[in-house]
Amino acid sequence: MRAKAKNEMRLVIPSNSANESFARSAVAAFMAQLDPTIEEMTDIKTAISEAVTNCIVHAYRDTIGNIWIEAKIYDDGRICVSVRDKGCGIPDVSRAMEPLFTTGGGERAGLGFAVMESFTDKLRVRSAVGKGTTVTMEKRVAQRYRHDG
Amino acid sequence: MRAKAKNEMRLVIPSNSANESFARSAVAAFMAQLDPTIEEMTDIKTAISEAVTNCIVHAYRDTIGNIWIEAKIYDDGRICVSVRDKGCGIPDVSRAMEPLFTTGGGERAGLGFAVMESFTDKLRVRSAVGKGTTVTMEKRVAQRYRHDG
Amino acid sequence: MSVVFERKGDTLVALLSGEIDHHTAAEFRDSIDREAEMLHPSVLVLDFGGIGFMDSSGIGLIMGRYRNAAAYGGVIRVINPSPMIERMMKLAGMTRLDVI
Amino acid sequence: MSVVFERKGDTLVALLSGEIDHHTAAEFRDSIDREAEMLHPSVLVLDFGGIGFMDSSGIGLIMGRYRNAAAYGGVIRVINPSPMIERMMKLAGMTRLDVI
Ligand SMILES: Nc1ncnc2c1ncn2[C@@H]1O[C@H](COP(=O)(O)OP(=O)(O)O)[C@@H](O)[C@H]1O
Ligand SMILES: Nc1ncnc2c1ncn2[C@@H]1O[C@H](COP(=O)(O)OP(=O)(O)O)[C@@H](O)[C@H]1O
Repeated sequence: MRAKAKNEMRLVIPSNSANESFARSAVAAFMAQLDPTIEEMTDIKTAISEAVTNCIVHAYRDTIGNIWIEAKIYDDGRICVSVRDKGCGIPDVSRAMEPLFTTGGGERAGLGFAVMESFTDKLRVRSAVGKGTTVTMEKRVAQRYRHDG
Repeated sequence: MRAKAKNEMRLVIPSNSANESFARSAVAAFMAQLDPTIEEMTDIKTAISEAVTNCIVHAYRDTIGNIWIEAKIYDDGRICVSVRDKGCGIPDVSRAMEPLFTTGGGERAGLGFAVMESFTDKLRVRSAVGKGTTVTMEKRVAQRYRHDG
Repeated sequence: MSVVFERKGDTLVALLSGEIDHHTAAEFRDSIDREAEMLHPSVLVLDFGGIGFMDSSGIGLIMGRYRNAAAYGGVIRVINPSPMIERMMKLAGMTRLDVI
Repeated sequence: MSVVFERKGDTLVALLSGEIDHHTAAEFRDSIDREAEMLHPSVLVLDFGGIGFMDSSGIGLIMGRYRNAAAYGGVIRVINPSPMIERMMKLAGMTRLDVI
């Protein structure tokens, strides 16, 4: 049985690259309720930054579309974040997830998925060509003693 | 004619009081693109805090419901924020907006609307009993010279 | 949020730190009332020097403590409000209250 | 974001500050390339000491500068990466690149 979320948020933003920093700040502010370490916070911020950048750079390459971000936190210290676009989709997900694979040209490192995988505990990618992509990430934040319950 | 928004965001959160600080941080992070002064930032944060608190304390008094927050920024430096609930609604809006009027008991000051009015440039309240309330606020941020356009 | 108390004779000073909104106001209220109920100080000083953000819930917090103190014959004083908090207190007409 | 340049003989040091993501990487790239095109330094040092946040766009930034430098016979060096940035560089297999 799945635990009930203690809190959640849904955020919709257009795929302006200026929103990369906003998106990771918003998720970090939401995550603050779990009282994470700076490092846990940075891990999540980095993973979100990768997922949101992929919507901007790949999913909506020459257009502007919406990005949906959902975050849930659980009593056991887990945070679950999904980043969804209705962009071009990924024809071969397992190939796309290989480190250094990129269709983004010389300034992309092809490391977005590798970073998401390495900086979170669980990564799931669902994509359909012409329909869009949803990336779901989960991370457990170490539970520390909290004086105010 | 109305200017087109330069950027926008939509946020949905449940009416947990823990989300008061998240909501104002998220709007502040979004607003950072306008390069506001600390004081302009604090004004907006305070106004958002009032509007979101009203959803939690009044609209959904003994229940948990969703709060919708929309923010838009414009090239001329305006930020426009709306906070919407599907809660109990306000029977007499102009009475509710009088300073010190409250139905919230001894720990509420009855100053929420007065603060929103005083800390922003424009305030509009639309409400229907049993349907909910939408508060819309607008503020102009002083345009300063920006070296990176 | 946190509250640190200091007793000086018949005066109780509560040093408030953090942000005051409706969520945290409940925590500030509980911890101030617990201490004030025990001591019934003739002057309760609320020191806002450590408050980085406050919405009108902070005014409700002050008014509630004012009423409680009045009930046992005490008074309250507000010290070190930021310009922002002063502006909020003016909106509340609080120059008339016994708060500096 | 900002980049401050310092010339030491045939070496160009670029001191980067701010956060690196895809949005700001374009600005970092433009300002570094403008300077490097003019000078064709034999060593281009990218100083990451002032970078508070970086995602994989920062690796793209390094790789792009590496290729550009190689094209005119220069090399690049990365200095002062935070532990976070080092971790990212390891993910990219960057111990093999001529970057410390
Ligand atoms: N949201 C997306 N929509 C469409 N394609 C995507 C999306 N995310 C990733 N991709 C594809 O997967 C490839 C690898 O992505 P990633 O590992 O993040 O590296 P990079 O972003 O540097 O290319 C991208 O180059 C692109 O082809
Ligand atoms: N979103 C809302 N839904 C229902 N009633 C509301 C809402 N916002 C405000 N009100 C009503 O308006 C009154 C005045 O609100 P306000 O000026 O914010 O002061 P306070 O929140 O301290 O009561 C509230 O006491 C309540 O009766």
